[in-house]
Amino acid sequence: MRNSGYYSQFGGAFIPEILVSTFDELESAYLEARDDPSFWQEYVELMSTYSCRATPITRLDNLSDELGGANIYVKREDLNHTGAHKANNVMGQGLLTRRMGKKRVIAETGAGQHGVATATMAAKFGFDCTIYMGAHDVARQRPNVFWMEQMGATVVAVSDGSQTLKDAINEAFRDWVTNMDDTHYVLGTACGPHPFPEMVSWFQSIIGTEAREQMLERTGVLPKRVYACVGGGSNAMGLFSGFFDDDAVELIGVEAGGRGKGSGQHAARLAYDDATIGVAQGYKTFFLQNMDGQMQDTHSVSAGLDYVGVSPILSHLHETKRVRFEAATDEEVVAAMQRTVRREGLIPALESSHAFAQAFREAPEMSNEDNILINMSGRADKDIFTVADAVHDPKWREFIIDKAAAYRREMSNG
Amino acid sequence: MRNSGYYSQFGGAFIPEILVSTFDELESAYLEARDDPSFWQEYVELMSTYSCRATPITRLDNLSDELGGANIYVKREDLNHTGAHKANNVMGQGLLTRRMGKKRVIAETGAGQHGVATATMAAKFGFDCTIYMGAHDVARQRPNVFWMEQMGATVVAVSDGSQTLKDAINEAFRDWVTNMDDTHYVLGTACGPHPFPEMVSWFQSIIGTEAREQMLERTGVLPKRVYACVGGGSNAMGLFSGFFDDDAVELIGVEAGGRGKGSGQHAARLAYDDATIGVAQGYKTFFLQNMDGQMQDTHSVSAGLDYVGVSPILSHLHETKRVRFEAATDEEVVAAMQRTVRREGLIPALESSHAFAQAFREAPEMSNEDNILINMSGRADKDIFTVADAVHDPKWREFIIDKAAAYRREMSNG
Amino acid sequence: MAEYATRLEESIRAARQKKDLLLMTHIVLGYPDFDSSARVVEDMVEAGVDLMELQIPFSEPMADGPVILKANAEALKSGATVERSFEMAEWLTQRFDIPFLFMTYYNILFCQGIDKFVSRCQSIGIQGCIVPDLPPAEGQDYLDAMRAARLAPVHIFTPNSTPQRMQFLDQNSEGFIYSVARKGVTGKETSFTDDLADYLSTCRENTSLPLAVGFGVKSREDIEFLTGKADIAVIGSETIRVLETEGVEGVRPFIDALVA
Amino acid sequence: MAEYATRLEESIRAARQKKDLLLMTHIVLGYPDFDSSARVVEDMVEAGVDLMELQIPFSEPMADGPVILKANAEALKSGATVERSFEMAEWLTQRFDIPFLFMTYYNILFCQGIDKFVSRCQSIGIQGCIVPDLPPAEGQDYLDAMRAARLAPVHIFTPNSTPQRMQFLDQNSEGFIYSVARKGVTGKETSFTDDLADYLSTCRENTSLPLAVGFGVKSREDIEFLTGKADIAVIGSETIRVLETEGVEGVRPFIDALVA
Ligand SMILES: Cc1ncc(COP(=O)(O)O)c(C=O)c1O
Ligand SMILES: Cc1ncc(COP(=O)(O)O)c(C=O)c1O
Repeated sequence: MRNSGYYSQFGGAFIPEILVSTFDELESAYLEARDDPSFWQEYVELMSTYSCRATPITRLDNLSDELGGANIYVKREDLNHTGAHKANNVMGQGLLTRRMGKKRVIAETGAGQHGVATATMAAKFGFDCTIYMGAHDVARQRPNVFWMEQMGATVVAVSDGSQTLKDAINEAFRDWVTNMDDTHYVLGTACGPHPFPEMVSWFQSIIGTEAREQMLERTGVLPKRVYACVGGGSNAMGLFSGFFDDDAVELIGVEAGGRGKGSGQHAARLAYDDATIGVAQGYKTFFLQNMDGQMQDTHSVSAGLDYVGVSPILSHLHETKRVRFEAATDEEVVAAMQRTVRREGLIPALESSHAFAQAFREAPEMSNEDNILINMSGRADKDIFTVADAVHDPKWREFIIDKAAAYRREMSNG
Repeated sequence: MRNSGYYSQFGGAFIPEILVSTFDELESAYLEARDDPSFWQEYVELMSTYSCRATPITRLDNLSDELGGANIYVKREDLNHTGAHKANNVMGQGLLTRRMGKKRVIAETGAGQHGVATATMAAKFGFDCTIYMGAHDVARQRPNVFWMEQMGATVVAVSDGSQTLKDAINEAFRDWVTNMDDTHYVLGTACGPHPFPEMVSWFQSIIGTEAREQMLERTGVLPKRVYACVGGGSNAMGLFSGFFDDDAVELIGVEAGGRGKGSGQHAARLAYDDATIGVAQGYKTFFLQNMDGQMQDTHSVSAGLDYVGVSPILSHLHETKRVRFEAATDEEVVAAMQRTVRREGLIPALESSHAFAQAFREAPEMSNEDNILINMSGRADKDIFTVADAVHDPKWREFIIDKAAAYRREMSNG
Repeated sequence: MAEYATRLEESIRAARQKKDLLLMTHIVLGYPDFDSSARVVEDMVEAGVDLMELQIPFSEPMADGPVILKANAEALKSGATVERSFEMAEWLTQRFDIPFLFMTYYNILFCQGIDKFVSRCQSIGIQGCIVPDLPPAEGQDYLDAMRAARLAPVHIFTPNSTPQRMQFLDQNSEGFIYSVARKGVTGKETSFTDDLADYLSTCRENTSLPLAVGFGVKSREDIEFLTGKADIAVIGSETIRVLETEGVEGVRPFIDALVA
Repeated sequence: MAEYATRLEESIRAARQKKDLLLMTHIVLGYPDFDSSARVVEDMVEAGVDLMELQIPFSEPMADGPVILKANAEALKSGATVERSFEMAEWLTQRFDIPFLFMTYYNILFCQGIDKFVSRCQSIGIQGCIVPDLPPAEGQDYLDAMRAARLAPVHIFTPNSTPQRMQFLDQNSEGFIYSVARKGVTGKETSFTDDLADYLSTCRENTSLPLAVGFGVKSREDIEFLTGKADIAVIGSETIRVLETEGVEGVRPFIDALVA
C-alpha cells in the first residue's frame, strides 16, 4: 500500500503523526478546489487584478542577434507583484487558506522572496503571518526582512543548523505541529510532503499555460527548448507543465553549479552526480547528503537555489528523461545577468540568471528558425546587496560605508 | 504671434537659439508619429511585451472597508517594468529617437526612477546613454545609480545649484546644446519646452485610456474622483487625460506638502499660494521662486515630487478649475504608505503615496456607492534607503553599519 | 492490536507487574560525546529507569524542539555517525538489562537500507524503533522488516488522532503506543489537566498495547498525574536539559527525584 | 535689418571707424561682489574694451557653461538682486562712456514686468539686451517694449541656423547680431578654423547689423583670426576665469595682452 503523491519512487508524505489530519484536510481542500472550476477562475481573476497576469513574453532582440542562433524569448515572471513567480503560489494558497477558514499563515524563506510574497498575501487577506528565515539569510537579506515587517509579518531568525533555507523549513514545521488548527503553512516551492509538490506546481502551471499560448500566438510554433532555473522546482514545474504533452519541446532545468562540478560547493542535485535518494523535510527525492543520510552544506551565489533537495516531480522527470538537467556556475550566472542587463535592459534575479546562462550557451548552436523560451522567474533589483557584491562594485561599498558613518553620527548626536 | 504649445498663458518653448532647429525636428517627428496610427500601435505592442500593459486595476478591499466610504481602486503603474509609469514615457521617446535616427539619449533624473527607465530603454534600443543627476541625489539614491551603470549608462553627478533635479535638467540642456545632432534629450515629465509637455502627456495617456475602460468594465460606472500625485505632472496628465471629457469625474492632483503650508519647505506649486508665474527650464508655469524670479529650494520626503515647476498643462487646468489641487505633508504621506503596505500588501512609492493620502482623507466622506481611483505611479521597494529612514527603522541602521564594517574588514584584509 | 509477540511488550508487561508506572528516558547518542552518553545511561539505569530511547542523530530533526535539535546538531558536529551509534547501542544492550529502542528519522533507515537497518537492530539487541516522520502508510517495507525480525515498531497517538486513526496506528504497532500529551514539538510545556486525562482514556480505549505518555513530562507531579492513566512516562527533553545545565552528574539526582 | 535706429548700433559703427575689431567683455553683476564688479569694469574700460555685457544673475542659467554658471550662483549667494544690479548698472553707465548691455534670462524680465524692465533699462542708460532663452517667437512683448524704448534686442546666430532663420532673427534684432562660434554652452574650447570662417561669412550675408562673435574667444590669435570677419569679438567666460584664478588685478593685464 502506497500513499498518493508519488511520482515513480519520489514524493510521499513523511510527516509527524500530529500533522496527519492537517494534511488530510489540506489534501481534500486542494482536491475540492481543483475540482471546482470557480476556484481557478477566482485565482486567475485575483492574479490579473492584484498582480499583472498574464505576464508578457519578451523577445531578446539584441542578444538573439548577438548570439546568432535561436530566437530567444523570455517569460516575464519578474513583472509579478513582489517581483517573482512566488506570487502565483502564495496567492493560490491564500485563497485555499481562506477556504479552509484559517486565520494565520507561516512560511519559510531563503532569499526572502517567498517571505515577502507570503507577507504580502497575508496583508491582502488579513491573515496573521510569521516568516521563518535562517539567521544567516536574515543578516544577508535585510531589505526583504524590512518589507516583511512593514507588511506586518513577524520574521523569526532561525539560528539552528546551517541557518539557511532548510532550517527555516524545519522550523516552520515545528510551528505548524503546534498551531495547525488555525494555521496554514504556505510552503514556497514544489517540495515537501504531498500535496505540496503537486499543489504548488498546479498554482504555478499558470505560467506554462499562458506561455504556450503566447508562444504560439507570437511565433506560430512551439519553442524548441524551454529553460527554467531549479531551486525547489516551482518555477520550472510551472513553466514546463505547459509543455509536458508536447514531446518535441525539450525541457531544461538549470541548477546552481556554484563553484563547479567536483567542488563540493554547489546545489546541483540532478545535473551533477553528488546527490542520492533520501527522505527529509517530509518527502523523498534526491538530496545532497552524506552516506549516513545527513544533509550537506550547499552553495550558490543565489540564495533561492541554495537548497539540499529538489521537487520529487522533477526527480521523476529526471529519471524518465523528460527533463534534461544542467548546472550553471556562479561565475557564468553573474556574467549572464550582467549581459542581459546591459544588452536588454532586463534585470533577471540571480536565480533566473541560471536559466539565461544555459540558454546563452545553447542558443548559438541552434538554427535561427528555432525559438527558445527562458523563464525569468524574478527580478534582481531587490537583491541589490547580493548583486553589488557579486559584481564587486566599489562605489556601492563606498556608499554603504558613508551611509553607516552618517547613521553613527546621527546616533551619537541624537 | 504666439508659438504653439500654449495652454492658456502657460507653456511655450523658451529655448536657446542653438536648439531651435532641434526642437523643430522633434516637433515634426512627434506630430508625424501622432498622425501615424502604426506608431501608436507599435508603442502599445512594445509596452505590452516589454512591460506589462495593460497594467491592472486593484480594488483596496481592506481599506475600502476600514475607511468606510467610497470603494477605492488603484491603477497599478508600479507593475511596469522598472517599477513606475516613467517606463511609458521613455519607451515612447525611445521609439521616436529611433525614428529620428539618433544614437544617443540623455536624461535628467531626481529620484533616479526616470534615470533607470531611460538607461533601460537605451540598453534595449542600443543607444548610448548619459544620465544627469544632482550630486545630492547621487549620494541619496545609490541603488538607482548602480542599476543605471549596470545598464551601461554614464551617470554624471551635477554639483551645481541645489544639486537636485532642476540642476540636472539644466545640465542635460547644456549637453544637448552641444550634441543635438546625434542626441535626443528624453525629458522625464510633462514639463520643459514644447513639445515635451504635450508629448510626454501623450505617451502617458495610455494610463488613462486603459483606466477608464477598466473602471467601466469593472464597476459599470466612471469613478467619481481620480487622484494622482504631481511632480512634473506626467503621471497625473496620463491618468487624467482618460477622463477630460467626463465632466462628472473630478480630477485631483496631489502635490508635496513637505513640512506643511507656510513652512516654506514644500513643493506645492498649485495647492498652496507660494508659487508665482515665471519662465524657467524652457517653459512658462507656476514656479516656487522669489520676487526677482530666482528659484527657491523646495522640500519633499519624495525626491520625485521635489521640483520647483509643474506641467504648464496642469497650471492651465488649475486656472480653469478642471483639476483640483491638494497637498499632502511628509508625515501624512509616510502614514498612508505604511497603511497601504500593511493592509493591502501594496508598496506605493512615496511619490504615489501622496495620492493615497489625499484619497484616504476624502473617501470616508463619500458614499459607498461611489468609486474612486488612485494612480499608483510607482513602487517604493527601490527606495528602501529613503523609506527605511522615513519610518526610522533601527534594524536597518544596524544592518547598514554591520555591512559597512564587513566591507572595511574585507578592504583592510584584501 | 498486537499481531505478533515482541520481547519489548513482554518486558513492559512484566515490569508493570512490579510498578504502577514505568519510566522511559531519552538520550541523543553521541551528545555531548559517546563517553558521556554511556555514563548517562549507566546513571539512569542505576536510578531505576525502566526502558530507554536512543536517538540516532539526524541533521533535520523536524519533529524535535530546540533542546533535542541542538543535541542532534552537536552530536553530529562532534563526529557522531550511524556506525558509531550502532556500536554504542550494542555496547549498551549487552551491558544493561533493560529494553532499548532506537528513535531516529526515516532517512537514517532509508540510507542504510531498511532491511539491513532492522536486522542490525535485531542482532545488537535493540527491541523497537520510533520513527516520527514515518507514518504507517509510508512505512510498509519497514513494518514488514520489523515483523520479520520480531521487533516493535512504535507509533504515536496525538490529541489530533481520531479513534479510527488510533485503531489504524494500533494495528501497525507493536511494543507500546507512544502517546504525545499535546500538540507541538518535544521540549515545551504541557498542562496536565482533565483534558489530558480524557485524551488518555480515549487512547486507552483504542489500543490494547501498553501506553507511554511523552512530551513535557518533567516533575514528580507529572508522574503522579500519569499513574493509573498510562503504563510508561517518557522523559525526553528534560533529561537533556539537565545534562546541558548540570552536566552528567546532574542526571542521577534528577531521575532519583522523579522516581523517589 | 534695422527697423529703427539705436544708439547701440550708432556707437558701434562709430567705433568701427577707428578700429578693425571691437572688444566686448562680459561680467556677472555682483560676482564675486558688487565692489569687485565695479573695479573690473573700470579696469576693462581703461584697457580699451569697447562695449560690455552685464549679466544679471539668475538661478537657472541654462545656456551658460560651468564658469559663468558658478559666477551666477555665487553672486546670488552673496546677495545679488535685480534691484542692486540695476543700481550698479546705472552707476556704470553714468561713469563710463561705452555702451552697456544687459544679458540675463527671460524670467528676470518677466518677473519685473517686461515694460517696467525695459523702461528702467532705458532710464539708466542700458542700450540693449541679450536674453538667450527668449526666441523672437516667444518675445513679442519684449520686442515691442524694446522698440518703444529704442533699445536694441540682440539675438543670436548659431552654426545650426539656416539662412532663413538668420534672416528672421535679423528682422527681430537691433544693435548687433551675436554670433556664437560653435554649438554648446559658454566657456568651452572653440576651433578657429576655415569652417568657422565659412560660417561667419554666412552670418554676414544674412544680416546688415554689426556682427559680434563669441563663445571661446580668449587669445590674441583668436582676435587676429576674427579681424576682418566680424565687428566685435566677445570675451565671455575667459574674463571670469581670469578673475577667478588671478583676482581683480589679473583682468587688466589679460585685456591688455589681447588688444596690444
Ligand atoms: C526569483 C526566484 N527564482 C527561482 C527561485 C527558486 O525556486 P523554485 O525552484 O521553486 O522556482 C527562487 C526562490 O527563492 C526565486 O526567488
Ligand atoms: C513613482 C513616481 N511617481 C511620480 C513621480 C512624479 O513625476 P510626475 O509628476 O511626472 O508623474 C515620480 C518622479 O520621479 C516617480 O518616480
